[in-house]
Amino acid sequence: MSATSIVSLPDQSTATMPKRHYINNEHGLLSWLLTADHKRIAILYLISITFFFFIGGAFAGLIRLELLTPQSDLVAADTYNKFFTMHGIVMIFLFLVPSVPATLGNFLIPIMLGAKDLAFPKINLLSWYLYMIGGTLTLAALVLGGVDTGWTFTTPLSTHYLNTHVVTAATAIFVAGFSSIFTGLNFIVTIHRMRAPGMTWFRMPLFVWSHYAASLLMVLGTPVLAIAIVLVALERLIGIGVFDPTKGGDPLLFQHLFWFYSHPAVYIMILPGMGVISEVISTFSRKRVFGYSAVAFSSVAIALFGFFVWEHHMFIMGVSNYSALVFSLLTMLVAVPSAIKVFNWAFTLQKGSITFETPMLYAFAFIGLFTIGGLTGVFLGALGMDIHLTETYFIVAHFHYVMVGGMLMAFLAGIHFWWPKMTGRMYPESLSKLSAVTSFIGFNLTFMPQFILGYLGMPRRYASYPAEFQVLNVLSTAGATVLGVGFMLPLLYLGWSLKYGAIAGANPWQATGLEWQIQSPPLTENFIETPIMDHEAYDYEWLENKTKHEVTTVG
Amino acid sequence: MSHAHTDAHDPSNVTNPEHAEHHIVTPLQYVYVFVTLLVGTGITVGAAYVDMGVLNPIVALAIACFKASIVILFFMHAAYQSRLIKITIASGFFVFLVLIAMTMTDYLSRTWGLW
Amino acid sequence: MGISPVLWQFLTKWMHGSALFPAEASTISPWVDALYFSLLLMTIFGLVVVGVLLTVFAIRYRREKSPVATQIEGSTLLEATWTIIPLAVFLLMFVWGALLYFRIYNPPTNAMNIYVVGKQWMWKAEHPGGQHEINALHVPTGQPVQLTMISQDVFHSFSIPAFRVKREVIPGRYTTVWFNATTPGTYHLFCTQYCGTQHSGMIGEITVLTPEDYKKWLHESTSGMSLAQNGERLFASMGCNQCHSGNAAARGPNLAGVYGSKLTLNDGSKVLVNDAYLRDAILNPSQHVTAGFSPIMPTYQGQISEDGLIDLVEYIKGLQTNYRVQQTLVTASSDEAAPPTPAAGTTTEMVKP
Amino acid sequence: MDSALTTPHTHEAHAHEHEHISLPQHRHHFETEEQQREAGSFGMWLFLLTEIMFFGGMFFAYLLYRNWYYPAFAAASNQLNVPMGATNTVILISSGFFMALGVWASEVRKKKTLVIMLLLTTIFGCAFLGVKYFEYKEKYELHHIPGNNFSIAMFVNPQNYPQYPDTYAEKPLAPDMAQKTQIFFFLYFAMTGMHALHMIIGIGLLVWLIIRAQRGDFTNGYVAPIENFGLYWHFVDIVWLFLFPLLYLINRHPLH
Ligand code: HEA
Ligand code: HEA
Ligand code: HEC
Ligand code: CUA
Ligand SMILES: [Cu+2]
Repeated sequence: MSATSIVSLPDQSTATMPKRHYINNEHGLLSWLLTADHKRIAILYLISITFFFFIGGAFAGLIRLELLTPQSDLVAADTYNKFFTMHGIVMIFLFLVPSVPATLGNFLIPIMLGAKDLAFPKINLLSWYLYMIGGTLTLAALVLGGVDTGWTFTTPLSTHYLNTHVVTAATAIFVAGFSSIFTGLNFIVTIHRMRAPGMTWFRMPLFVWSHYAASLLMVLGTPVLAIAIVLVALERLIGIGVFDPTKGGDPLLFQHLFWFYSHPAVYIMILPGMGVISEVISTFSRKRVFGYSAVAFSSVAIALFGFFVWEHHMFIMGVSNYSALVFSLLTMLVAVPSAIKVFNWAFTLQKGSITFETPMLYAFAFIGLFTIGGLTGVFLGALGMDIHLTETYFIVAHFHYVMVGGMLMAFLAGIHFWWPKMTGRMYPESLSKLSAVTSFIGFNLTFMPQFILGYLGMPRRYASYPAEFQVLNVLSTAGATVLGVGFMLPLLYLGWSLKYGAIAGANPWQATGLEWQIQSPPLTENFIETPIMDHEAYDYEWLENKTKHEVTTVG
Repeated sequence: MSHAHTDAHDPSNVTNPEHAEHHIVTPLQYVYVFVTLLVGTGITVGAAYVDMGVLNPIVALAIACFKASIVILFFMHAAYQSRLIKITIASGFFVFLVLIAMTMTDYLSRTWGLW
Repeated sequence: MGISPVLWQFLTKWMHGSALFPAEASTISPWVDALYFSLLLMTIFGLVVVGVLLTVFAIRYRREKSPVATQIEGSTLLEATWTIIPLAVFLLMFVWGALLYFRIYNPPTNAMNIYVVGKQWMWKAEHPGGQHEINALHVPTGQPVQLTMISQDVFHSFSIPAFRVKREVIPGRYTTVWFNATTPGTYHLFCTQYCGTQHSGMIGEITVLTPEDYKKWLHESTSGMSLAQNGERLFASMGCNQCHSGNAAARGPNLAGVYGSKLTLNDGSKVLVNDAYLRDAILNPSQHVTAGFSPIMPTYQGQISEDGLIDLVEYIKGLQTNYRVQQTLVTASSDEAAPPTPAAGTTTEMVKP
Repeated sequence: MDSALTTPHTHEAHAHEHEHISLPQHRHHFETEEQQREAGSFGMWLFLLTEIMFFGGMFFAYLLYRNWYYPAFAAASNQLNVPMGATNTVILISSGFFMALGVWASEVRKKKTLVIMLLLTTIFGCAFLGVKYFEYKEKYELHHIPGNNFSIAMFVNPQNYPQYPDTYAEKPLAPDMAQKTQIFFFLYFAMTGMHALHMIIGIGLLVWLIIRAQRGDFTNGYVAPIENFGLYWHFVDIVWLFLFPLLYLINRHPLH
């Protein structure tokens, strides 16, 4: 039958490492640095974003350490300000925005579509270099003495009142922004143009759908950030006042432009993670995703509505009350597609046949934590509530719940899920379960107290705070320690598994995606011959029939 | 065996990409467009010296939009492109309009004047 | 018990004074808290629904009990349910939140006004009677208080958690917030918008006093000159009265009673004269020229501090009759000419009535 | 047998259908050259979307401040040189016209015409930048470059500048309004500067394309680079089509 057209390897029990694959295809550092292979670029990205995650994490550690006591005794206030600024910039622009798309997306989208590569392999490599230049500039800003604008670069503070390395950091973000634009552009073209025969839009894995939606945001939103940041740099350098009220400019204009990108950016950050969750939930419950098209369309709806709500970051900043009304309403609307997804995932489990491997544990953590994070977002979207909560730790807790509890958990789910595909080896299961549980507990301990702190009124970006907030802060710091351990563990055991992990075989999870029908690690050209997609996504019956007709072994 | 797949055939797929024929626009057509653009420029400048009140910027922008449209349609071949490309172009302008219109909800409804 | 006395001491000392819920000290607090608890309820409800679904399915359909999955397409009915219910809940929260927002940001007409100037990194409060406070604010209970606030440099944010109110303090423009304190006591004042190095030091204390105590306090801390009196002095010394003399022949319009009125501008539009308008009329006079006048008023941008502007605004607000202005004209010795404005020579040339 | 569906789309399989299939430009990861071409132009269009949004931010700033400070914008705009701006518009349209002809030449495989057209495109592009240089220089001399040396003298005292008839006829601006001309000039330099930057990048690419065109790379059926570059160049033209009336022609009508 048709299944023969898809190259496949025997199962894990008999698995051996293929002789030829993308990792050993060529040797030497240059073969990596000049590669055009989307899988190798994904690995390059994986290494670099991990590096930056730990840089950002180190700053998080320092923040939490400083907040252990009410006084600013560990470091002076200006140093603390640099800490959270670097933490925010590194985590957002150098870690979370590229996290899933540039690693897993890069690696998997062509394979999931049955293509040999992304549409523009060289541009893909260029993206990575841009990313690295942006990263290097950020580190340069750090080494030269740091930046203390906060990741939001609020004018006129950033333009006229600080004499730290704002322009360097702005350039870094500008450059990294173009890396993100090119990644998004590449994905969109690939998804439109490179699908294998039979791969209709509604046969694409939901992972691809969510990346498609996120890519739209990258392509259309990021340039607005770029121009906003250019204007900040120009205003600093020349000193004229598009954003300076004393010269007739409107500082809120900067905020409009900044959040026009940065709100959609939060969906750039969450959508790819949602794609991961769809794959993982389906695979470990052996069921097709409940309401496939609702989940697919809700991704696009999030992307579309995501452009209409940015002003909710400015509700008390002096925008018109009537306009705030409009944006608040739209904010409520954009929350609905997320709710749809959550319930669709939950019902995917119904009548499934569920197992609890590590990726599944992370996926459960994602659903729970994202629900909390998302619903507290609704607090902030409700105008009257936002007045009290804005700029307090409630916000900090909200966005860590969606970004760390959501996206980071999804990233870890994805990394564990596709680790066998990317490296050909399994991660150690019990250790990884331990780390999943540890980070879940640590996470809640860190950020749950911050909700309470926020309602008590503790402002964010405070190096010192009134003594009555200390108990909760100590809890939070304690949690961060546990969380740090939970995040360090994967680094160690995944590294270990590169050499000592069990050989994975082509399809250790018995998953349905095209990526699982080829050898692990894949060949440089992914497929020996162009696959033909003749079934729906998540068609487990097709998979069962297919394994009976097992054929070719390659490599 | 291949016949089993024909129903699974996506028109927007690689084997039959959603594309328009590669249309070659003739130089004559380009000349028409070129002349129109020059005339448009002339009118723009001329109109700027006629006092039409609020209509001045509107006329100027209308002419600019018209000129941009024919550049997009003919110089850039959008008229002969697939629907995908047309939608792409439209979506770009759409998001630009979102930026303008939604930001304007703030500026237009501020209690008075600029601030 | 097992806990060592030292640790016990430590813990009790710690727990003492640490709170889980902020004090409710204004009339708006209960309203905000009500919305908060409703939202909390919504969250718990959503979380429980999702949590129960996940747990039940995970237990009921785990591999051991359910070795083979039954494939399900989806269900329009179910999906419609979980689209409509959250939508309805969210919309409810939107309406509620919006009502609250307008309540918090629309001061009642009988509110008493206090000016607040924020700058890196301190708060200055100026009571109409001329009492100045730094990083502190005294207010009476049972009286709506409106704060008219402005920043001299960057964005700040004036936050009183116990009152559940907060408002951005913006350079170049007045913003307002109001509250009606209910319980005497001292409460935190925070700057919640990141404003540079000492952002976390830009804190203060709100002291809520009973009306009698407040009166006493006002009395004790008066500086001798009310804001309006200061403004009057400035009005003379800055040369405003040269044009705004209240005479029929004056080059500038008569400012008596202008506050609260509707002015017609020379482009035909009408504006309501409020604090913000007065401030802008002094700094950017040619931006909105009153009908019948030519744009000859010089800009005072960069020559008056925000405090000075507040004094002037307060003075103009209080001008009810021409008589006051003319008094000013007489009392202020006219030895001080109008201060030089940028490109001073050029501005006088422009004066061609 | 439907070959398109079952057999991999190797070059050989189609060699008899598309005679140009084995071109060296064909990248291995595309099934067909058609696919490659469509991907390329789609990618280019997407890139232009990001450009729309990039300039869009500045256009919005323009819209806002023009409404706020109309008198300043009108007066400052009248400072700009309409003949130069109009000439530049014509130059740029011509450059775009030659670019379009270049695309045609490449499509019909006329190598010489292609090279000539690309050369003309480049020359007109450079001419545009040349004119722009003189305009910028004039602004520099008048202290109209935003920053510390910016001067509003010309707007508060136009009568002192009889040598600039456009200005001389202007009504003087009040000093506070005159200050706002700086915002206009900032936007003017930011927008035309970004536009000029795009032109400079374009000219660099043109030089490279000319060299390759001379080698005959684009007249053998491989027109994608020319087409895609054409899209970019036309986009840059379009930006100017808006910049010209918005910046130069705000309020020219009181003919004195
Ligand atoms: C991944 C990132 C991410 C995501 C996905 C979100 C998602 C959302 N965010 Fe968040 N947000 C941030 C990252 C993110 N946010 C960041 C970084 C900031 C701060 C920036 C800064 O100032 O530094 C911020 C700040 C922020 C603010 C500004 C607060 C302020 O500054 O005053 C607001 C206000 O509206 C908001 C709202 C929302 C909403 C409504 C959603 C929605 O999309 C959430 C939708 C999801 C759900 C609603 C959960 C699922 C629903 C259910 C399970 C249904 C439950 C059932 C019933 C109710 C019956 N966010
Ligand atoms: C992807 C985004 C992301 C991620 C993953 C995180 C992760 C974490 N964040 Fe962060 N955070 C932001 C994005 C993110 N944050 C943003 C955008 C802001 C706002 C910035 C601003 O206001 O401008 C912010 C602000 C912010 C604050 C508020 C600061 C303030 O307002 O004053 C706090 C405080 O607790 C905090 C804590 C943490 C903690 C404990 C983690 C933990 O999850 C981190 C756990 C990881 C580790 C601990 C790493 C492990 C590595 C090591 C242990 C190495 C150890 C080495 C040394 C210590 C030298 N973050
Ligand atoms: C050179 C004359 C001149 C001086 C000096 C002057 N003004 Fe004016 N002012 C005018 C004129 C003329 C107008 C009306 C046109 C306009 O709105 O610009 C005006 C308008 C105003 C208005 C707007 C209210 C209205 O009725 O139009 C206020 C408020 C004001 N002036 C306050 C001041 C203050 C305060 C000072 C001193 C710090 C001052 N002026 C100095 C000439 C002057
Ligand atoms: Cu002022 Cu923070
Ligand atoms: Cu947002």
